[in-house]
Amino acid sequence: MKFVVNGRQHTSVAGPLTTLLYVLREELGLVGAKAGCQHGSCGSCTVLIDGEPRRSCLTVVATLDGAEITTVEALGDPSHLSDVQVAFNEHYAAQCGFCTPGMLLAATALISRKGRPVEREEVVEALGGHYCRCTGYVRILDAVVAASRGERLGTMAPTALEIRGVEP
Amino acid sequence: MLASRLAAPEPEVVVARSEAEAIAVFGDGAGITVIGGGTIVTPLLTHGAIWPERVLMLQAAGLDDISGRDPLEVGGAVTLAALAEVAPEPLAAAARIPDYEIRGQATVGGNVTVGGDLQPALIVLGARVRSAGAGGERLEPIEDFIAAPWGRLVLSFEVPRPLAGAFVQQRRRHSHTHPVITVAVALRGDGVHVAVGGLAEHAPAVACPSVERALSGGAPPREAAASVVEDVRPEDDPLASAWYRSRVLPVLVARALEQLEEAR
Amino acid sequence: MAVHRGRGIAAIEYPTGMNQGGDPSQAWIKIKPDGHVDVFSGTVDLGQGSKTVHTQIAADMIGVPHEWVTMNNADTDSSPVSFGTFASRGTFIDGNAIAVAAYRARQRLLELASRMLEVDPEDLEIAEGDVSVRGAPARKVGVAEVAATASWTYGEMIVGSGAWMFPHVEPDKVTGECEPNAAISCAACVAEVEVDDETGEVVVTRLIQVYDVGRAINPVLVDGQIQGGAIMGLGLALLEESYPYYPDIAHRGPEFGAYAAPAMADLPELKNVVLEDPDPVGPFGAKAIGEMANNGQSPALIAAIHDAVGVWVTELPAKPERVLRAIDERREPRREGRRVVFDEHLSVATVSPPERRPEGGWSFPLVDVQL
Amino acid sequence: MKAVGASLPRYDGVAHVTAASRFVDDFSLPGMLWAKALRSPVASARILRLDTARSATMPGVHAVITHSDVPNNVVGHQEVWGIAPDEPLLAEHEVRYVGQLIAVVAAETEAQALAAVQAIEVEFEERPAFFDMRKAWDSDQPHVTPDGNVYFYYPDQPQRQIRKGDVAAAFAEADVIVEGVYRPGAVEQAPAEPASALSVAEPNGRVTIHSTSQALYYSMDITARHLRMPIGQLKFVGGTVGGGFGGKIDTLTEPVTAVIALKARRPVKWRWTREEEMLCSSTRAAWHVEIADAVTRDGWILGRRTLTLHDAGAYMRTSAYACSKHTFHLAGAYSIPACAFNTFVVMTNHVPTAAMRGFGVTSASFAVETHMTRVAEVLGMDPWELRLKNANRVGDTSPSRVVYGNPSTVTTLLVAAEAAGVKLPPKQRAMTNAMREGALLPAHLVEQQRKPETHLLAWRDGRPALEGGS
Repeated sequence: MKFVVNGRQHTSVAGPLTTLLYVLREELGLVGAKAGCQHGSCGSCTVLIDGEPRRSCLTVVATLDGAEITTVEALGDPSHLSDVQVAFNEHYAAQCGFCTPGMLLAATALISRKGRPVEREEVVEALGGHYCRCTGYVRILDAVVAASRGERLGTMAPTALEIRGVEP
Repeated sequence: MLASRLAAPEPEVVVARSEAEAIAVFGDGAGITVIGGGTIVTPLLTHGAIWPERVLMLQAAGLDDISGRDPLEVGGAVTLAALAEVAPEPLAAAARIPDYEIRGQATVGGNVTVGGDLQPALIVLGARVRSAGAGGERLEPIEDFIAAPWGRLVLSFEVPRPLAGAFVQQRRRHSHTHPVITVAVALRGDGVHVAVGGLAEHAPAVACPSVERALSGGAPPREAAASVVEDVRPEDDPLASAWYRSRVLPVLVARALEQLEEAR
Repeated sequence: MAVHRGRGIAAIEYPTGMNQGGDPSQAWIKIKPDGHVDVFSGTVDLGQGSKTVHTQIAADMIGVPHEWVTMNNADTDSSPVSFGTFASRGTFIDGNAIAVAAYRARQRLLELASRMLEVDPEDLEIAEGDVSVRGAPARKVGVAEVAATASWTYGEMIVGSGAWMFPHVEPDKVTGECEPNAAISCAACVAEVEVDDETGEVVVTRLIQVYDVGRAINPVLVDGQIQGGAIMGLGLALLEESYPYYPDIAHRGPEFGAYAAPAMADLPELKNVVLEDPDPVGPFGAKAIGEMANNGQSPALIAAIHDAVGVWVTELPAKPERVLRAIDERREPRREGRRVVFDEHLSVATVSPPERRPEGGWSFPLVDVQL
Repeated sequence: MKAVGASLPRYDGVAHVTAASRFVDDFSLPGMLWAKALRSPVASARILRLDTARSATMPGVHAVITHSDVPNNVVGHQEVWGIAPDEPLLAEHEVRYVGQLIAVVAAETEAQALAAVQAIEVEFEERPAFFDMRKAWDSDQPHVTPDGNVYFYYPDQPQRQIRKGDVAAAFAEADVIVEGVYRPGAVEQAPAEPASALSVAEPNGRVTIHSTSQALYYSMDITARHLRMPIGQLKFVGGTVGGGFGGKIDTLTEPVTAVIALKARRPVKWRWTREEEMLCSSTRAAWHVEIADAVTRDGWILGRRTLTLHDAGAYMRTSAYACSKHTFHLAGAYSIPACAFNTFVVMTNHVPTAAMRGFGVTSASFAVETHMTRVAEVLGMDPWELRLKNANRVGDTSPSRVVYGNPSTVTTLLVAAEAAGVKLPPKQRAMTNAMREGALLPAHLVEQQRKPETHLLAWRDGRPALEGGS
């Protein structure tokens, strides 16, 4: 089976029912997509297939003939981060970082699909199936909205947290 | 190492290129596993819950067409996302099946076969299912099909357009949890139709003749909805108990009927 | 349909570290010839941000820019003992161990700088990567230069090591006396809900949370713990259950489709406030935040549900069917003289009355109120 | 710029957003095998027969291990605190919960390992199981352990307890006695990353273990006990973990992969499925807490009695410690001069329960705070007022006699009220945590007061205490 991964042709030797997640991680060494549940119910394995976010754990090789696949590894590197990566970093949207790759790709697809700044409700609608146990989702929402506006603060985003000193 | 991912003999995988090929490969359904969108079967393969001998893949079988208006003709491998774009209420509820990524991949055929959220909507719309399998092709009412879906290959649905429709669902807000209860109602030429799903894990949806009778007898929605308990036999599952389902169903049916009132 | 609004409150407290002490953490620090600082600690970063917090502590303790500090916690051959990243001890106990190690590295830096500047170490200070003479800031030498001189001229390696723990205390068998000496953090939570009295569904509309963390070493990371803890607390209060028919083991949910962990759609409005009332023992005054962040929501939410629809749901989670059952049953407490007895149907006394137990055998000493 | 107090970027922020952060599952080694486990399908049974012969000859299989392959099979998670080992790594003659590990296969692919697990032959004789912890002493209930269903902290005293002040007098004096029952349920830690380990038997006799543990040294200690190796022969690699919340203190994947890697002489990776995480890994315990408060009409809590049962599941893990911690915190944020608390660790045929965020105190906070709101309701008193009045002040003592040096319950409550837009009366708004006096120091609170002392380990002159405090 032949398909394109991050711009490069790949010929998979895996069996037709092998999941794309497996091919990415074990055959190509692209370990950004994570095996969080392998039931399609956490989103940590989400990648882009022909520009659309899809669970790589639910997608078998036999359906990928000629497909173009984008993984987190192609979004940007540390010196050239994408808008979404910048926003996730500046907004502290990653805590443990395990769900982050799937969130980044789903957010990238949402923003490109809408082609305009998105509302929080739209983020919930698009990313609501992605599971995160650490953040309470607050900063993920912040980051996606900021990225959709093309914001690059160049500094860490301020927190809404109110801090009060107490006189000893 | 990679080539032999499956320890059992590699299943024979056929990617059907036409409806006819899919029907031929499916045969009487014995020993064959069908992958439409893959959202249901792939985890079963991954976790060793099934070890199929033969697998039929539908992505290139031409079963993803939507055509017509009344009735709407919906191919068995149409995705939930595509269906949501064109379907009338209550079938437009496909848009509320989570999440975006799953809707883009999961198919109507798969959803209906495993007791998914679309069953009640298709029942109240009087949809018919065209399927293949032992005894050849047949066209049958959705209720007959979902009573025994196994061994059948879903080819398409015929969905008559209602005068009005509404849909009420109770689900936990986690995007992936299965719905606790799904209620669909539709006004057709012959009156109001009511069906409920989510009575238990993978349990088929059922029509609610008691409610329909009460409505046609002139009962107000709340009163008619109360008789829904005569039409259902809910069970316990991880999401809700039989008690809760019975207790809350009249409320949800009433709410759906009230929405229908507003929609007409 | 009627949706009722309600509000509830809770005040909680939480200790830092293992409550009986005896849980050491160790750290060691080396300073490279360019003045950069390598911190070695056995702490695991689970996402809470210990790598970040610990570099901040080391940077300020030594007096170098935090960008100069690397964090090394990758394996047990290079990193010393950390009892573990649990018990809300990462910032406090591992942080103190790192502060001790950093202090000692700093002392050695000062001693070497004193030889270079010919000034008593007590008269030197370090800030922003420079060692300077107190009161005469122009007389200074860079930490990098001191470190280079140590390596290339004195043939010395600048290191500091440290360990920290609360000593172990065994509770008294009878009285339970046990002073673990752990810093106590306090917090208050206000929860606001909407309850559908026909379905029992509860929507959390707002959580207001106030935590005294002593000192927020990295405020955004503290906020991250509070945000994540809020949703986890919401989950355990209203949504999640490993055993839907507890104590029966039937119908356990094997994946997220059948186990309702909170999702993005569950997120209420959050208002978080942090108070900084420094702890005398914690690093730079810090107390714990990690665990207590999910303790206040459940009692506040249950009180809010009561405020909204007048019923008590004291078995968690307060899933729709428990709320609806409570509304249907409208149980009143038994009132007998001075006693007001709630939830009698749940008590051990009801479920396991004395006649079920062997004569002369053990029993649970019930809440046996002598009147 | 000072680093402390600044919202500096995450140390691993860029690594996380570029997926450069490496979790255990992201490491692979040449020749690496995959592990899969046979687990118990029943809650309680004797194992009559266990035969791995056919499984061991399946394609791709390099090793199958059962309890007899583990050098020291039965270990406890609290041995460092002197609690007897009770948990077999792999089941021996019996299983005590659904999902208990029985045997593990290492094969070249996950699918081969799965197939080989399905080829293991095992025969059970099911026994009645015990689930309702309230019935632990009932004569008609089966026993989970040979010693019964209740753990004994001391040979003659099963419970962890607090006895403080004159409880009988407090209840005799009370105007009202309010009783209630609180039952927080079991939940999953459910970190995004499943528990995983990758073990490598090194040529020099050491074992390298890539671990998702939250506590590398703690897990290394437990693994060393199973392997009967000094910890110096082990090297744990980790430190970057995809969430834990307490669940990754449990140490199972590490010793299992180490044993099987030593047997197969190949690196072995074991990544739990989500189903294993949900059904077989430890949960937060379910608790049963009964509280009776002796209160006065004007809202003073004179005394409190409690009974707590903790559902430990089938093995001890960290339950005894959790129950001690729970007991110390049953007065909540309040000063209660007379306390009688009894907490029992009850063994059941549920999955073993272990740590989760809030360990032992989450249940206490829920029970105590819900009860406080009820007491306020019974008294017809404002719940803010009841809390502010009884809240700990400087010099108040906890049930375990910790003297509060600077408790901030009053402050946090007042700020919370303000932030929530709740207008409290001026008298309450003026409250502080200063030592009790006047109306806030009624006779019943006098004796429990102590003068707080400077802590031995306090920071001095901007530096931490350099020596331990004992």
